[in-house]
Amino acid sequence: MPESIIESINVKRLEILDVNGDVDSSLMPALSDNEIKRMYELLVLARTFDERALHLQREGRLGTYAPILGQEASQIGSAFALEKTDWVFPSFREMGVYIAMGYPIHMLFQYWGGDERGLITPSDLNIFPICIPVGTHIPHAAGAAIAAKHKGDKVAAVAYFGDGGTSKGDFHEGFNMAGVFKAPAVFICQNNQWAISVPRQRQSASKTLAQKAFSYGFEGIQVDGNDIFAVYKATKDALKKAKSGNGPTFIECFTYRMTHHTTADDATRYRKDDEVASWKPRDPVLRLKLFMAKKGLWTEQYQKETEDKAKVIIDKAVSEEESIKPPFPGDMISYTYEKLTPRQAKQIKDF
Amino acid sequence: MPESIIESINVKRLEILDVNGDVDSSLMPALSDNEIKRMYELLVLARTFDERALHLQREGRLGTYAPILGQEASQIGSAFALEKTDWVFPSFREMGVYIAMGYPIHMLFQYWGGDERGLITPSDLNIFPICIPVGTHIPHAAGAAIAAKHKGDKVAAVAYFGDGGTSKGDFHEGFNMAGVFKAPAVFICQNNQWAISVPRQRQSASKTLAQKAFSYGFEGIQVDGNDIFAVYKATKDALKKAKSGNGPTFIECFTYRMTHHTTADDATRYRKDDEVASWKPRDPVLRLKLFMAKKGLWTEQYQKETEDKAKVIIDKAVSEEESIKPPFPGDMISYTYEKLTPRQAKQIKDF
Amino acid sequence: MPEEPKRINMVQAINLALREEMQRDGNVIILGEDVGTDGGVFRVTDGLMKEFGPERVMDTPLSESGIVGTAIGMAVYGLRPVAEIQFMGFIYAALDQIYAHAARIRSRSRGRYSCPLVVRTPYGAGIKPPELHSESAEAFFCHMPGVKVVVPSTPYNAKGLLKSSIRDPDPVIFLESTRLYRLIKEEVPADDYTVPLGKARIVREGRDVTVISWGSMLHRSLQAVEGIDAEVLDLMTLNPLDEETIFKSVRKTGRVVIVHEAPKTCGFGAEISAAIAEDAMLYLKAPIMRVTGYDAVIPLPRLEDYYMPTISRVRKALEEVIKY
Amino acid sequence: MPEEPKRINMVQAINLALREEMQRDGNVIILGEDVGTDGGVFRVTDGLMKEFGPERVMDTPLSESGIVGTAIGMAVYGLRPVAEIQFMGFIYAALDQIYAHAARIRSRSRGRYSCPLVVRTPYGAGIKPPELHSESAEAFFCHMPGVKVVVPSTPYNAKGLLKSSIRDPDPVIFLESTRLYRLIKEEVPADDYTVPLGKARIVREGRDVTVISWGSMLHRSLQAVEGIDAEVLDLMTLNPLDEETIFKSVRKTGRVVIVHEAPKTCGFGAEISAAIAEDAMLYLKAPIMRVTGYDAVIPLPRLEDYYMPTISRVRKALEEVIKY
Ligand SMILES: Cc1ncc(C[n+]2csc(CCOP(=O)(O)OP(=O)(O)O)c2C)c(N)n1
Ligand SMILES: Cc1ncc(C[n+]2csc(CCOP(=O)(O)OP(=O)(O)O)c2C)c(N)n1
Ligand SMILES: [Mg+2]
Ligand SMILES: [Mg+2]
Repeated sequence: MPESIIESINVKRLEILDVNGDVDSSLMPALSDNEIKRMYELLVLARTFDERALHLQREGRLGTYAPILGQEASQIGSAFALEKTDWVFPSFREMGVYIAMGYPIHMLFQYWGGDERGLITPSDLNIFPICIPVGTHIPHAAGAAIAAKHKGDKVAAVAYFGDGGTSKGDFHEGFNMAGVFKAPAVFICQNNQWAISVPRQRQSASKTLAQKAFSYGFEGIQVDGNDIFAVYKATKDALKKAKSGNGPTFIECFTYRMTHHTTADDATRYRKDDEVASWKPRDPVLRLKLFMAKKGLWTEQYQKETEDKAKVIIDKAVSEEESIKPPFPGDMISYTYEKLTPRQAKQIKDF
Repeated sequence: MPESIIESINVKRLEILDVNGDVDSSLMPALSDNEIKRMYELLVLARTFDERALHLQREGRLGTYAPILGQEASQIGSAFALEKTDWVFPSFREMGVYIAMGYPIHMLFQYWGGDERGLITPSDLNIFPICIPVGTHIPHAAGAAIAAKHKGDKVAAVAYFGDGGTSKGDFHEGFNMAGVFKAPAVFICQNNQWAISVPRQRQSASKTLAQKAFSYGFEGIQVDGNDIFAVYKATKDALKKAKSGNGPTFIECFTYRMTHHTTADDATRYRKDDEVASWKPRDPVLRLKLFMAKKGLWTEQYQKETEDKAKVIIDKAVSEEESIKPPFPGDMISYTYEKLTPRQAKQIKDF
Repeated sequence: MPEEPKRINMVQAINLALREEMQRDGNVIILGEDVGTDGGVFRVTDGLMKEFGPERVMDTPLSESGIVGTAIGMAVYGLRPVAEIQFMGFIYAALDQIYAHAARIRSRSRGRYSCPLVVRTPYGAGIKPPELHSESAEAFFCHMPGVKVVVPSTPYNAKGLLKSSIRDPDPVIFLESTRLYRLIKEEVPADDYTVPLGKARIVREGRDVTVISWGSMLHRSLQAVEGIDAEVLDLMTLNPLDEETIFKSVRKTGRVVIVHEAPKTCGFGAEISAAIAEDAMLYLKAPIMRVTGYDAVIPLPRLEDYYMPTISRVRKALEEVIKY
Repeated sequence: MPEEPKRINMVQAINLALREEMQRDGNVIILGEDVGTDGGVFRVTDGLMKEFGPERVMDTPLSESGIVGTAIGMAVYGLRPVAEIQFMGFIYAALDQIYAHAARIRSRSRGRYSCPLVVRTPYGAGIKPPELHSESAEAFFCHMPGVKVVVPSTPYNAKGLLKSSIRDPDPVIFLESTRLYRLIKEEVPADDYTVPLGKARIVREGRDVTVISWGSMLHRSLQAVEGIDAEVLDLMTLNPLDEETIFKSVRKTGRVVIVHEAPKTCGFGAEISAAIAEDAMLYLKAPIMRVTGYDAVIPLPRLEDYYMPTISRVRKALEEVIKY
């Protein structure tokens, strides 16, 4: 057989909840009504946080902020599948993940306000400090996953990154390590179609991002990232696979960044309003609401209560953050090493 | 269609010349008898070079050397398809490519003897200086290819690297650039099954290396790397595709490193003799010889003449190399920038 | 007839240099993240894609090592690429390409190939951005034989130095202070002048102390020397270093304060100090003082102002060496 | 009862340190290219995979950034990874992981996480290898707050320093001179001693001049001072720098020669010189001289010997400062 096919790869896409709020019941994951309501409340809370952060930024009370509008289902849906003991490796646009994991919300404001102390993850969580350089935390997740396996801990390491992140060498090297060592890792790409001004199709000539996983000997799957059930199911399955020793999974959440890249960006310079508008009906919160309404889980009254509750939580977080004493300038030096170096000991006397 | 296939990939393998010297005539590329003889003579010349280099190394006249034994067809077959005007980006194990391109052989000895002047590519060739750090020259080939396209030159850029090279971030970033910009590039991996002591299956968990190309939106193909006709055809096709504006191709030449990684290595520490022995019958030179014998192109007499001719060429190159004056020590400084810096101007006075 | 000079800021001056060089030489091309349609996150490349098309102003994938690696291939092939790294904190991923390749291609091939590549990147603190957006890592590049390092401190010089860098036959790292991008406006001629690489400039003459600085810290130094008879040097090119100008000034003043925002240990200030301690020691009347960032990672916005050398820290050092 | 000390070389001493630390602490694991079955291209990890299994001695893909990045994840998780980069010339690809991450995780998380990681790598010239196998890039790491830099010069110290590095709570770059690997044998106790980080050692006392060096160049310095009343310091840890020991010696001798094989400009010699010029200037009787590699890429074997500081270059500098 001189010209033969030696490998065939099929890349799947998973959708469960459609834009009308109807689900494919054969694929619908087991979720109680309370869990579904919790999901919805987290979506609303994340969106409320996002709006407030933009507001505070405009007032000069936060620095540059990266909004999550449109990506809430990708974040809440996946984080909802995680255990508190799992290790999470976020990039800078994962406020929904933080919120779903139960991270103290005032600390998120503190971080975006320019205070490192916002990244002191509480001891009951294992969230790595936010990774600003795109994609470079992927090998960290591979390493933590290998370490977990080494120690026999039944946890997975989960890294979040964007479509732009798939172009970095560290994506490649991290995925390869995870594949070779069959690490209990789950890689979640929020393909929001844009990396600042660079559209997805100029980020890579590959048809899907999901397919890139096969280069490393494990499976990649695309899910509708605005479909919280699909994201949840894919993550849940991947975590189960990871924890039972069957190696990593790559999940491409196909979603959309509904607003500017950050508060420092002006998206109208590089993309058409039409495109943005076309994604409006696919809103992830709306979709879950339609589903819940059909199931009788959603009412106007419930909506109001949910929004009010979210507002109270966010208000409280803002005032909590405001009451924190400013950081001691010397802190920027003291946390470089466990102990000050002789030079640093001299330098810190400036404060 | 909630769970659907959104992309299907088939990875092909090409074989033309089998171990018995028989070809699949439907795939056999158009090659005149003279061309086939020229191929054979180049194989013999390359092997003669390799043996001499090992010999000179043992005598202390060359430094560490990376032999090509077993990989001659991958090198000669691909280089035979190139034009002199094409740009070539070699790694350190490409002596067969150099020889097939007509590079002055004494300069190869000069380089391995530790003299940079061996890398002053003659002006009728476009061979980049040898890249020692594995895989890092892949983006250079992408860049040269983009530049060629930019200038409207009908040339391709061809990078050579090993199976180990596919693990580097620069493989990923270079392939991605080539894919996005549809660069006229051809990437040739000699998968010789080993990266020093690391076997292919621990280098990456992917089934083939060829399939990695699909992550970047272009085609990858595996060829029998010990089959000079398959390598030649795949390269020829890829070059044609590149030069007609259809973008890059990745060719995985499936071959075997028959001896130690370099003269500094001892392969018996990490691999079984059995494995090496199993590749013996697949020898690329033997296979072409069998084919030629069946076609009446090979005789004992021809073999002797070919070997003698090769020996004369290599002898001449060695003595040519020996007659070159030693380099001027200050050269290590003078070629840092186009002009000496003020500091360097002081430093060079030491010589 | 040359156009009237206009009062423009550094972003505009760099944009002008790029535009003029692209008009002059069809081989000059720009590549990087968001440099095209968006015109760069600081708008430095604004309008250039429109004028020169996407083949000459290339929006690339998010791939710092790939950007520099690709630019190396282009440069050796015969183009004059100007690669942008969006912030200096992301150039670390490209250090391998810069040092193992761009810096060495000429030497590796004994002059057969060269690599006329410019890597532009915004550097330094002062705009209260997220982590890794305020790096000042010039010293790394100064320790890379084969690479030149240029840091302008004014719009006029930014334009002239960038033009020289683009025409230079060797790789140049061109650092643009984010703090200065829009801070200062000055008259910048619209004609084709260059400012040579490898030459420092005496910004202010003086007799009692020499203050050596570059980029953003130059302006802080100038504020700090008010009322002091200080000579202030703007290095502009860090590598190759203009020792002649430095030594001349040291011979005159006998006192030196070096100001930079990078961490102290192994910062470029060390090299300047060591050069003086080696070759101009005789003339020194006081220790050579360095006023620098702390030996710490530059903090997030809340503490940013504490990190950079302040006017008062510079003054303290000046007073100390003068009263010595 | 402790075993008898044996006369062993540096490769064996490092191997011993690794073995002892792996026996002591199950969290210590090794990863890198060819470190397992092959035992490392210099045999530094020989026998360890056999003793500790492939889960603790991991042969990795060819992936320097990935090796360090993975090791960071392991270290933060709670292991004590010792990553090997096969030659220092290949560490450049991992600088981003080292500086943007390993160095900053403690500070970024204000102490919530730490990164107890050792990166071992052979460095320096002297074995006539291919290109990029002779780098001496220690200065880069000394300019990275959050990273420690250790360079042993003898088997005894190599063992003790590596053990301290593995136990250190912060990332350590551990540089092993290829030239020294098999050059010197000495008695190395088989028991559990450590040599503290951050302390220089006085190898030879003297009154006329202080010679400061580390790693491979220490031995060349010792040869060069024969017949001269020189005090010779072996820094052992470059960062944090033991200024106290340096200044004490300078106060005594008033003369300094620094010897390293890295290129001169912005090499670590610059920092030592600048530290002295800043804080111990008063005691100086002569310029501070640096004898270093040239400002050039280290050449291939034919010219290698011309690149490294020779005994005669060191002597010339010694004579110059002494007669000053
Ligand atoms: C290594 C690196 N290069 C450049 C940047 C600047 N930058 C910040 S976000 C961004 C785009 C990221 O796109 P993507 O990965 O798709 O994530 P998204 O912002 O869409 O969530 C860029 C270029 C960075 N942070 N890190
Ligand atoms: C970036 C880098 N890391 C490590 C090395 C050391 N090294 C030289 S060759 C080699 C293995 C290369 O394997 P492969 O890519 O398969 O090429 P082959 O040697 O089999 O031709 C290694 C690890 C190197 N040269 N470059
Ligand atoms: Mg995106
Ligand atoms: Mg190989």
